[in-house]
Amino acid sequence: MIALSDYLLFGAVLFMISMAGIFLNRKNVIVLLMSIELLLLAVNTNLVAFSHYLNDVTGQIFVFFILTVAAAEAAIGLAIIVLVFRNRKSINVDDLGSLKG
Amino acid sequence: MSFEQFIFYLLAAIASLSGLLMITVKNPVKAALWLVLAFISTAGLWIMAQAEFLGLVLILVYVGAVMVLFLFVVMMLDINMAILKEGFTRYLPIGALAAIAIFALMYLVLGPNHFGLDKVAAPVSQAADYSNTKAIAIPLYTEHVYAFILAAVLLLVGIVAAIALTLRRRPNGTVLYQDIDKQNRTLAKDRFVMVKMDAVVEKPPVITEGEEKK
Amino acid sequence: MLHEILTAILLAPLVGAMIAGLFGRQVGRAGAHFSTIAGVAVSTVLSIYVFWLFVVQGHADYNAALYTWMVVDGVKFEIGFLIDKLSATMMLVVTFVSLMVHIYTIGYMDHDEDYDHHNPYYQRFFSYISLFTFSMLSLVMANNFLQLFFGWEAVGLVSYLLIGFYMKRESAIQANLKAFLVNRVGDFGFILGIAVVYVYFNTMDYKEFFNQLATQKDVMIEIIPGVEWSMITLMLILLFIGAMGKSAQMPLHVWLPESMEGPTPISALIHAATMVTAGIFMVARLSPAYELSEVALSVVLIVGALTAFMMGLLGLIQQDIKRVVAYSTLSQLGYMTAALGASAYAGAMFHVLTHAFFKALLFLAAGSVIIAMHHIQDIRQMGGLKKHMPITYWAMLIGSLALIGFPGFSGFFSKDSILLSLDASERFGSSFAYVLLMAGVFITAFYSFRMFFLVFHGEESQYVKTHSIKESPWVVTVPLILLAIPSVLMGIPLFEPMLNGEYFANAIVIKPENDTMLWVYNNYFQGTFHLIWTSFATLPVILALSGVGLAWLMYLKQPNLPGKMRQMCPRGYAVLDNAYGFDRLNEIVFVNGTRKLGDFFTKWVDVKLIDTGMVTNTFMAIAHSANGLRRAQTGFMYHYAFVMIFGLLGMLIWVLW
Amino acid sequence: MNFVIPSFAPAIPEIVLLVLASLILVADTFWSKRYPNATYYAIQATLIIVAYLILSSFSTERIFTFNDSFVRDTFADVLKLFTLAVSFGVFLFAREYLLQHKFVSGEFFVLGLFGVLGMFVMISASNFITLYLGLEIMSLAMYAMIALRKDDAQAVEAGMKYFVLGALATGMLLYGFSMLYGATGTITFSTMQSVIASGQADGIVLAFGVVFVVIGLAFKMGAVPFHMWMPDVYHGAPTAVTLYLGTAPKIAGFAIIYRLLYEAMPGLVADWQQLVIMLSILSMVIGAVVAIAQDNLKRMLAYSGIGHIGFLLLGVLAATEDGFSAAMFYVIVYAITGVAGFGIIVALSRKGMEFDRVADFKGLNQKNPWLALMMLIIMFSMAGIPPFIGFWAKILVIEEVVAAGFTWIAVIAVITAVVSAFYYLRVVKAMYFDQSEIAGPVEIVSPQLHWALSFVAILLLALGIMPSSLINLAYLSI
Amino acid sequence: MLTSYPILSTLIWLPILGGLLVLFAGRNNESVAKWLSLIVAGLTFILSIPLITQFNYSTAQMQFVEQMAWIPMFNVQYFLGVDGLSMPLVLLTTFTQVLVIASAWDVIKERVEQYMGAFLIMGGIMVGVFTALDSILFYIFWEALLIPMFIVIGKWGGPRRVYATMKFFLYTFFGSVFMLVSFLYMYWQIGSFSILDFQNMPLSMNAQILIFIAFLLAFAVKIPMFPVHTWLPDAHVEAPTAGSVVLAAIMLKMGGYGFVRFSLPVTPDASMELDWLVIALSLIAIVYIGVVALVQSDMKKLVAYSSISHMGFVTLGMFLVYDIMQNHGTLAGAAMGMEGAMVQMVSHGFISGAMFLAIGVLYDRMHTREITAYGGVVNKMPWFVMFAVLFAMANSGLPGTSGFVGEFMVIIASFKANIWYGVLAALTLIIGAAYTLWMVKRVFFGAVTNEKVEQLQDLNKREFAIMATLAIAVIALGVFPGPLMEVMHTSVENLLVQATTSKL
Repeated sequence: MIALSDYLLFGAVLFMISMAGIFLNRKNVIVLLMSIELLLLAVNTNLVAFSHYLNDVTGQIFVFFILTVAAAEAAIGLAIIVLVFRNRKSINVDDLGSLKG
Repeated sequence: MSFEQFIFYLLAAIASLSGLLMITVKNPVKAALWLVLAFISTAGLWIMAQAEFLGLVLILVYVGAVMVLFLFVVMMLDINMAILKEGFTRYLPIGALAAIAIFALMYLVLGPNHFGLDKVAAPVSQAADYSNTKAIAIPLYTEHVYAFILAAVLLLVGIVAAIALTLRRRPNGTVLYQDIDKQNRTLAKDRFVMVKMDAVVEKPPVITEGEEKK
Repeated sequence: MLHEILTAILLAPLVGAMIAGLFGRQVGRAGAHFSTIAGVAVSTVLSIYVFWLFVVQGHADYNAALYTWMVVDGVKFEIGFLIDKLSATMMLVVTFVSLMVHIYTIGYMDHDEDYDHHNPYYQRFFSYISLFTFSMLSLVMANNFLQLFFGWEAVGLVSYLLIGFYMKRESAIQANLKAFLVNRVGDFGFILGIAVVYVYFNTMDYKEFFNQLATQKDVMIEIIPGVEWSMITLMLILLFIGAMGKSAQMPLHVWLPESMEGPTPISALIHAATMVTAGIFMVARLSPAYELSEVALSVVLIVGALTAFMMGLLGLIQQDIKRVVAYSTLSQLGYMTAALGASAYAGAMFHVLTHAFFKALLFLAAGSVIIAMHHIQDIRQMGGLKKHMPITYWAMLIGSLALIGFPGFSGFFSKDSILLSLDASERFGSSFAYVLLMAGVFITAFYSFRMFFLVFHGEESQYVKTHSIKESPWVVTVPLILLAIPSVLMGIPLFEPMLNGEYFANAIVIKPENDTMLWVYNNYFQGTFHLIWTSFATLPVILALSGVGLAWLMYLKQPNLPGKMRQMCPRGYAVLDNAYGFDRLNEIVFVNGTRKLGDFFTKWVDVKLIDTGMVTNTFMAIAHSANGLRRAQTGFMYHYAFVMIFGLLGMLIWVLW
Repeated sequence: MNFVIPSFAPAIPEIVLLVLASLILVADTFWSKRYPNATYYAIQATLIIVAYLILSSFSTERIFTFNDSFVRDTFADVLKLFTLAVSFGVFLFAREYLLQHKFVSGEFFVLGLFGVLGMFVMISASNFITLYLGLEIMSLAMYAMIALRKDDAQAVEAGMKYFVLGALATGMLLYGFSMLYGATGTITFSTMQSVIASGQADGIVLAFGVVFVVIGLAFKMGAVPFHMWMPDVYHGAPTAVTLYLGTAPKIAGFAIIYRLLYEAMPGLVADWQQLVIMLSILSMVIGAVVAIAQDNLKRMLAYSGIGHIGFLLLGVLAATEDGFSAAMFYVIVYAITGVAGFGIIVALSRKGMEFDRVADFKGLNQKNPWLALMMLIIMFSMAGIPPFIGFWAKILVIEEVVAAGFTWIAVIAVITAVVSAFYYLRVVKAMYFDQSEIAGPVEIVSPQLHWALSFVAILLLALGIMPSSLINLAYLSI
Repeated sequence: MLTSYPILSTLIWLPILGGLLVLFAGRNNESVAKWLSLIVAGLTFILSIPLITQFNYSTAQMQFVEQMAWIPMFNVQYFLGVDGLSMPLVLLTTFTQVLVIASAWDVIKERVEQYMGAFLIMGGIMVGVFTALDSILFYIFWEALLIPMFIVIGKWGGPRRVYATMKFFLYTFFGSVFMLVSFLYMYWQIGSFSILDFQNMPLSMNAQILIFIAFLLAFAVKIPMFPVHTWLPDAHVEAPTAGSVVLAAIMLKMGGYGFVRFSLPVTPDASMELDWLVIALSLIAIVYIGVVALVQSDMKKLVAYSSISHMGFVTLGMFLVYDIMQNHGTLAGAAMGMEGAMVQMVSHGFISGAMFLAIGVLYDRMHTREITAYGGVVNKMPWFVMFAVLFAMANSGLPGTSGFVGEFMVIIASFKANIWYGVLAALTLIIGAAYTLWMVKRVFFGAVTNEKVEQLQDLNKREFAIMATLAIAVIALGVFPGPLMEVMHTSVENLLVQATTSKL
């Protein structure tokens, strides 16, 4: 039998990887966004697991919406990245430091 | 270890490993692909948790749409990989430390002492004719109809935003745009302009076109 | 009716002062001096009436309030009058001398050419001296401590203005500042004395105060933990500190010689009649209290004697005609104070009285000389003036004789009564004082006649020869004459009643066992004229005459003797020349010390410690941390993300711990 | 299935708003060339219509519909009305800016209007899903608006920062939601409240979830240490967008704080109160201190906004009904003041001149005393100096903190108020004591805007003198 | 008994609205601004006179009370009233207002309407501070005053005006916010912001001590006491003349007023516990600040320090009550200190105002305040010097001037409390005279030192009128302070009872 904790810990691992990803890929915005997708995956896994163990479908519906939103978000995010690239010919985060202080 | 468990741990391991690879590989294209693998194996895990619909959706929507979009953008942009990976390891120790610390804390809460089998019993498996899709669909269209509409609105906003952001209006003249409003309002009499010319008597007769197409 | 008269006496000079002061330009010179003189004359005439009423007729003491200044905590602070023989006498002295000075001023100030015509300095001067008269009257007529202090400070103010009358002259404005500040040191004690009165007697009124003395006399207070003092003694000493300031007792005498910067009439007014005697008057007024404290009286006695002797010595070497007179004043004030200390209040007041006339006479005569010398005051530039200004000469001679106590002159009686009572006194320090005062008699005679001879006798100096020296106009000489008369005569009728205590009757209260004057009266007195005749064989007169003789020897017979003596004893001369170094001491310790302290406080405490240390540094700390934190905002997205992640981590730890 | 069709009536304002927004979106495509102002007027008309609808159906009842995913109560109505009012002001000011800067306007207004819809959804949210969707609608609109000026590198940079960090924060928020769902088995606030109250849920898991939720909320409001985006975004975004970002969304943000913390999790006070205390103190301190070092007014206002959020959280951390009322009052005042504060920058900016440096305000009193006076009122109101309304906002939250027994926090709060007074004074100083560096007159081009600005600034004063009705409103609606 | 119109509200709002009117009406017309301001100020003063004529001397209750709900939700009221402690200060304010307007007549050239308007608004606000009986209302007036003053110093001030005005603002703001927290704390306890309720509420010792310290911070900064006084010299030096006058004559009084209205009656036990602190600081102010004043080279700074020193008497007088109680077992004598402090406030209002006006007269002509730049002014400006010396004498506490009354009362009362207090306080007789008269000597007397002085003109009619008015006030109060005391007696007695009744 698979315990709920197994799912949750899997989610935690994903969460951890996503955090580590932010630290490692600090310069590459696209991979940064992917890390965030990983974070959402962790969330969704949690929700699915809870939904399963609570025997309550609401969690899955929540996941459904999250997936929807994440897709829209990704679209906008990528649009912004394209804009950044057009403006600076780079998506290196180090080049995006004109606003500070 | 039961088969179920074996599959679970296998998928979890694949997902975790591909997640790790995703954050460590140099090439964003490869990263995206590793992420796809992570998604797919996670989808498997979801299905194991009897969320078949979502598992499929994850693959369809995420792998099929979102990740393709990612790949599309990555490839469209001419990215200098070397620079992006510079100083890769600079924050590795601190990043790893922070990540592990967070995980440790999560383990305290999410680990077996709170969510072990003895605390939360595994649910009874659903009958074979159980339709996860239907189970989701009914509340989605009844209980959560408001949210459903909102999701639609959100997508609309997403569309508007994405278009507004990426649509480039080039300086006048280089590109011709459709002006729908104008096209709709066009009347027949506007299509032709009659230009009246006085007959020129003294000059030798020349054949002239009296009309000019707009 | 009496109330109205007293009010009129008090206010008439004030009205005059205001007319002259505020409307000086409009009323002109004549208007100014007429209005002020009229005011003072009214006061004088009425004072004479009051004097007659109280001293001659023996009217009962008059104690009434003019108005209530304020009432706090059930304690009334009033402005009012206490008229008895003491104050009636003082009023007469004050108004009379003041009137003389007013008249004299017309002549004296007329020649003052320091100021241009547009500047109504003349009116201003009259305004000041009238105001001074007012202040002094309010002091003298007061029936309570508060008003006493009012008058006390008001005369201080006017003397400040008068000493600094020549406002352009640096030395004058230095002197008036000094005078005021030194007086303030005295007032510091005085106000604390008043505070004691307030705290333990809960009244400001003299009469009530006297009434309560009996019940409060044994109160002890703890000043520093463990040390108990008699409250009465403390109060009296504090009050006496005030008197020391005003009456220029050592070590608060330093202002008086310098106050000679003012025009001469001021010197007369301040030094002779009035301001400086305020302290003496105050102690006499409070005789019922002083009688209760042997300690306080001893202090008074010793301070007085020291002043009398040491200031007299300084008179020996002065070259400025007014300074000589000034030091003699200091010395005489010492006599009066010493007399107070010996419980011879009447003697002190007697000397105040006689001294007022003859010292005013001396000052005005000196002023007359100064006018004649065109404002030269150095006696070495004078000489042989006798023939040029006979009236002044005689006035000065009379004044000097009175001063040294030549038998028959007024000063003789007053000084003799002091010396006799000191001799009779058994108070701690009285024999010491007696010796000093005896020496003082000799010294007084010496310096008085030193000046007299140098000015009027001997060879005419270069200046006198080359300039025409004329006798002063009538406005100057008439006051001289009018003052000379009482200087000679007034001792004779007053001596006996003073000595036996009849004169002041119940205005001055003395414990029977302390009443040295009465003791002298009972044991020695055989009639006034008898005293005059026999006095030539007594020690004081012999000392006085030998002082005159020595002066004659040194300054007329052997004019080079003083120089030799100076060379023989340079150190002694230097001590005297520096006036015992009081000025240096004050300059170094108090003036510079305070200034340095102030600089230190400003620079180190206010600016460095508080302003920079606390205020600016706090601000800078905030500004620095602002810049530091600002740098944390690097502009790099991943840093922001890191901060968020660490925030998450921190919060998780915080909650799960 | 016995499914009862839910009542749509309570949601009519949202529905109308959505319909009109969609119509305008379509219409804009057609008329934007011929009637350049049409979209603007349509948007403003929409706001007015919606406001009218809310007012006409105003009731003090608490109505749930759509199976408890939507709630309408006085709190919601009042906040929605203020959202509308503030947005009205925002669009009013923004239009002039857009005209001056030749900025595409249609998308701005439409996205702005959708953003308002998102706020409405947030304000009326009654379960995690609607709350999340509302938040995302608003956020997506805002991400796009920031980067809408595509050729402006700074704006795009700001947009990207906001987007990435915002997505991260949303992820954390969702993680928290998942935990809470797991612990309580419900996503509906009212049910959650009773589950927590019954004590069936695992306390540690709840606390764990609360941390993530609080982080998500803190990010949206801009509380330290989740504030880092705020200065950069405020600074980089076109001023008209900054104006939008800095005002109405805060109202909605406060609404979800209230819904989540007070309606859903009152039982977890012990957990979130401590977190909010930390956030609040850090925000007040950092906001006050770092603003001192700023030369750019927008940036300075961003930091000042962080400080304001710290103050707002004072009311939250009191964790009482009155505390939330005070915070509600604070957020309303903050939004109004923000309209004025950013509005004056917007109003003064023109082609080639953003007018967003403190130095630009030098000598304003010489050139235009009236404007200087208005700015003075705005600054002192933000600083919380009486008799302006900002004072009441501060005093109420501090009072609630004191009443909750945290006098020491009140002391910290007032000290930071003093520190922050310094940078507001710097602006006043520049206006009144320095010499102008700008040649030519400084004026607001459009008289309409001039009056609007004057109106808002004087409102700050008038409300400061007569704050009673607004206070009543805030206290009676919770 | 009372007037038919709300007199206190009139006194507050008339000048404020008048000030706003001046801001607009006088924008392009200086003389309109000036005359309008003068009329408003004069009218305010005239309207404030009924406060005396209709004052009921026999009660410690608040009079001329106006009370209405303002923010019912928090029980904040628009609650005004005066008693014997505040009435003189109100009159002082309205009186000073007229002089201040008149003093700026020809002096201010730039943005006259703003200047005049700011002062009128300040006038109304200051009346508000002295009459407010609701603590929030009080606080609002208290803080609101900073705004116009900030502008006035910063705009029309001297070379370091920005530094000075920032310091002034932040310093005083810092002090007062803690007061606000204590108000809120007390409100939480009793649900009312009324000062009168605060005075009657019970409070634990710890609470009292904290509240007392909060109050102390607020009032000590305002009054100001050592060591939080350093803003004052800077503010004074840089402020324009009228600003200095208002600052010294009235704003400092707000601190003193705060002590009697709040500290003593609201936290009597803490006051008793910590009276040594206030007394020590007061004595330091009297002596230490006096010595510091002595060496100042700037006239205004000197007078500013002397103000601090004089305000030391105010605080000293107020906190003597406990020592007197302890050492003598009765309240007798405490009223002396308290009333002395109050009189000192009023008197200092006249004197310091006059001193600053006098310095302003010189500054207008010479544009410097350095003492060394002057000398022999008397030769050119005899009338002016007459007044100046009078004020200087009053400043050094000469009997017959108002300066004496308060000092005298406080000194004898402090002597009653503790001999050494009295001794230290009495040192002011010497120090005060030293710094004042030394300055007088260097500035006014002596020979004319330079050409600039040579060209000085004596007072014009306007200046003369201002000076004469103040001179009359100074002398009248010095010669006959009784009426002023009458006003206070009942209230002071009441205050003393409050201050000595334990609230534990």
